[in-house]
Amino acid sequence: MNRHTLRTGVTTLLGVALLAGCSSEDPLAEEPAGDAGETIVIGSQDYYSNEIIAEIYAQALEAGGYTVEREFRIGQREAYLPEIESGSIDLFPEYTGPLLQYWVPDTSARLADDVYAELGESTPEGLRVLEQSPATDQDAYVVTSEFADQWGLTTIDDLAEVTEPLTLGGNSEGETRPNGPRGLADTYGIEVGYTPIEDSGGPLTVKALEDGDIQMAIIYTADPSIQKNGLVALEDTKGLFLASHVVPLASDDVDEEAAAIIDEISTTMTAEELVGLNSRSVEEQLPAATIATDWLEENGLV
Amino acid sequence: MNLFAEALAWLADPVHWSGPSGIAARLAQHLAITVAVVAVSAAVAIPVGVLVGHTRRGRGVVVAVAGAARAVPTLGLLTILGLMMGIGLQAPLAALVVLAIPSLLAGAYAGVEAVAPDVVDAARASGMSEAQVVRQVELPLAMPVLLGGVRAATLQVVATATLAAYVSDTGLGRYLFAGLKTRDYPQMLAGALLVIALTLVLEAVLASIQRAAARAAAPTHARRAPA
Amino acid sequence: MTWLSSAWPQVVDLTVRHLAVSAPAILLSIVLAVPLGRMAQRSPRAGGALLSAASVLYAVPALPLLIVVPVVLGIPLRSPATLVVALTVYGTALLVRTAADAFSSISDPVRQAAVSLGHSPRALFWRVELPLAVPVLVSGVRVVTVSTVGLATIGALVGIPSLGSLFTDGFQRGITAEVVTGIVTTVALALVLDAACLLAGRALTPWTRVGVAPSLGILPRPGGPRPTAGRGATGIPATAEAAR
Amino acid sequence: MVGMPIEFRAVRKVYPDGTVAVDDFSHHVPSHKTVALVGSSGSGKTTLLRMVNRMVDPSSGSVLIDDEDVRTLDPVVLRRSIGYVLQAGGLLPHRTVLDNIATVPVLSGTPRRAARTAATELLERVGLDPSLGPRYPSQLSGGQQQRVGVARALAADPNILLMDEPFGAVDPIVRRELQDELLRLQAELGKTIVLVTHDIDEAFRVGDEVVVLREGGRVAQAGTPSQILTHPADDFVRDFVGADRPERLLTTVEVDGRRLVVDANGRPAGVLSP
Repeated sequence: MNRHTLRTGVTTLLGVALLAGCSSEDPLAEEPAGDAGETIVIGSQDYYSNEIIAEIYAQALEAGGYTVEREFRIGQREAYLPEIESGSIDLFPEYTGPLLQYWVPDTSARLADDVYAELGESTPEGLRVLEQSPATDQDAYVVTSEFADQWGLTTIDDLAEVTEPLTLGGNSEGETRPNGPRGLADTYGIEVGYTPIEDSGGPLTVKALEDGDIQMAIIYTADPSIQKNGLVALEDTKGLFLASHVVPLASDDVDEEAAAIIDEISTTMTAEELVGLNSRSVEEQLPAATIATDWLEENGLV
Repeated sequence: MNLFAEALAWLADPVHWSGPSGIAARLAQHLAITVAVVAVSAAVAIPVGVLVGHTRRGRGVVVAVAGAARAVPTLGLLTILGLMMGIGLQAPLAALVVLAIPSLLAGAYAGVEAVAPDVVDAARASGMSEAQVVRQVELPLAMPVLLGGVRAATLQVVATATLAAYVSDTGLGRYLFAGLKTRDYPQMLAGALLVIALTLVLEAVLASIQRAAARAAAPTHARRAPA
Repeated sequence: MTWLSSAWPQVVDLTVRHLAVSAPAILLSIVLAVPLGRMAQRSPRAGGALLSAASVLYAVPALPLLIVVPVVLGIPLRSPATLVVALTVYGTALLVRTAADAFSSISDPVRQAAVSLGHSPRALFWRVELPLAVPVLVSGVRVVTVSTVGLATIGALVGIPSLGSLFTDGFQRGITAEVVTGIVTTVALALVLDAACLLAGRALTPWTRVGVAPSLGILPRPGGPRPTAGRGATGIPATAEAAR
Repeated sequence: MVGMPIEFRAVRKVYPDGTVAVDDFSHHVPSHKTVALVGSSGSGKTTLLRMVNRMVDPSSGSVLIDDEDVRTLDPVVLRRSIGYVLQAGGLLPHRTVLDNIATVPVLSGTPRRAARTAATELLERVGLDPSLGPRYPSQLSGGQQQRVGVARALAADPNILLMDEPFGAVDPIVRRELQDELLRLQAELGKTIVLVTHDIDEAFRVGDEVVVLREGGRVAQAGTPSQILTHPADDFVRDFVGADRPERLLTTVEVDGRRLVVDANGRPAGVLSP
């Protein structure tokens, strides 16, 4: 049989290629869910912090008499947004800056209110963003305190003083996003290498920082590990990172009453509280449902 | 828009071929990981497998260990090793070794065990020491089946080595993760095509080696190499 | 263990979901691979091509396959069906060769005897070839079962929930216990299903175990147990002698 | 008992690789008789046998059963109507003894229960203990397997029995027993039997008529055992049946008042009945 291996292999590939060629659909485009009715479908990113917020939305809506379907941990923005746009998911905790950049990649807005305003205008028909929360969870360049002390770093600008080669670590999508090495070079004129680490600024990234495999990492500001490990988030003086507040993205299936419930959550949640929620997940290792229930009860929202 | 046409176009673009994260470099890394993993696994698994096949003792243990090792999800193992060892190649190499061992072990003991007992008896009767029996009789006769295990292990490792990119900046898997996370599916498919192409080449090479071994093991009737 | 004490309902839920993708994929692999293997065994030329195609399919990395399957079939990426199809592709590719071997393992005189008794081609397949292929088939199905259960974890990378979700989540949150629980549960599920296959295979093939006492800890070989006492009797003293 | 003569008319079989297995064979097998086809390997005897139940179709010529060309019959139906005993019994390893015997009736639609009951009776008929019924073939001795093979061939009560080296795989003593058993059964049943063997003694023992075959299925001589032994047609037959072998040349001597039969080497072969 082996004589045929190569030929058959090539034939198979061509066959698959032809089959796939017949369809030019985006693989992630999904059929609209159709009858949403009473049920509100809530999604979350494949990120524990985002799941906690989504779970808070879900429990609050359930307490308000809505039927909720959870579609949690369904990947990165590029994977789930088409599903929201197609209407199969009704409510999703989002972040203002990255969401705006998804729709308007070359936006010049940087401040929280500007970003939120432009986001409202850029949101496609059938969708709307509810009120943004004071809670932020935005990308930041983080270094170890030793490294910061060694080179006297407090802002991103200070990186220009570093004479040794710098490597930035983060999820692989960061390599091409505006907040990655390209944006850094464009905005600050600083050249760095890039090492993809697929744990969204998690423990492996922190370990890589501590091991010196990378010198700086993209870690979310709401990540409790920044405090815990004594890391230093460098200040973004030139607006490389967009303000990134928690904001619910909702479809028209989310009625005014439901929107009011969600808005109350958004106004109640602060940046410190978000770090606290994340900390309970990472340190106390509690499931999202418990963290969400506790928070809603503490704040008298249910 | 045709995904596959775009993938082929992506492959055809010379920009993607050069540099430290170019296709040539990634292919070389991928091949190096595969060869290293198979070599390390073989160094562990083949002596054990041959010993078990020769003595016919501990077969139950080997079957159980190989079965359990097969059941360990590589992704999970990689994650836990990554958390322990940090980023870099150590974690994926260790996880892939666990993946490769069952096939190699099974090939080695099944091959040796399948050697006709009367042939082995005849070898002993003619005055060979146990080491000579293994080296001069059992190993050559077991070679086609043993190489079948090497082939199966290589096939698994070369496809799964893409997971190395989960915790390290290595190999063709880089294109898969980068493509997945940024919805750059042409890049992702191009990466897959490269992995398949590499597999086909390795398959062809190993198959011809296996055929040669089968001819050596049974010179009179060149039977088909067992896979 | 703090994690497990509060998260065990999630583990149960994910185990059920994991089973819900693995089991259909394993069954579909059997349903597809058995006739394909029979075909491959029947006509060596087409069979060689088929078996080569199978090894190529097996080499397709899982992630791109998870992307390509929805494109080809027009189903949503995150649908469990996507994962079932992908796992079925691997399972079939892995099993088809063993299936061909299983049918080749049937001795020609037996097949001739069945034909000469007046088995129609259909009766020959269902009543003679398929039952006789079971011992070798089961060995292949066990490998497919274990590897499918392990592989199903990869769905977590594209948002299809399974025990693999414990890996991605534990990885992000840095909870080692969660990742370990994922591995242990996956292995346990695989071994339980493996044992089920083994028992089902035994129940289906009573004729392979008659007359010979079951040897504990040693799995029956394809084609039934063969006594190795003769080899042991001559082999072991010789070893001892050579050692002196 | 219905008569079912078999007629071979100028059959010829050439295999795709050019081997001529049978070259122009004609013979009539009368009803209720046992015809033994005997020859060494390459004589095409098995091919001839398999033409009767269409396991092999002749390249030219025809086989008729009761004046009907088998080619006009559905092979599956035909095979179920003919008993076939294979070398080494040809039992299906995955079925119990009873289910092996019941194979053809069950295939033809007899309820399994009834078929098993009938099978139990057949077990006794071929001289086996019914307690063997639930066993698997691998648990039986070679001779027992052969008997089950005969029982299975008889299960659908066929008029024709084809036997392909039926006693080839057992030791000489068991072979004798089985041959006697066949003679006893045939005396009761009166089937039309075609038996293939390479053992001329077996052919002489069980055949009403013996056909000695040369290479390519050509008939060297056909006749009763005594005709062939006393008047071998040529040197080939003489050689094949060993007519000149010392074992065949028997004389009697008197020992202690009894007539002892001895061969040309002086070895005793038996005692004459008084």
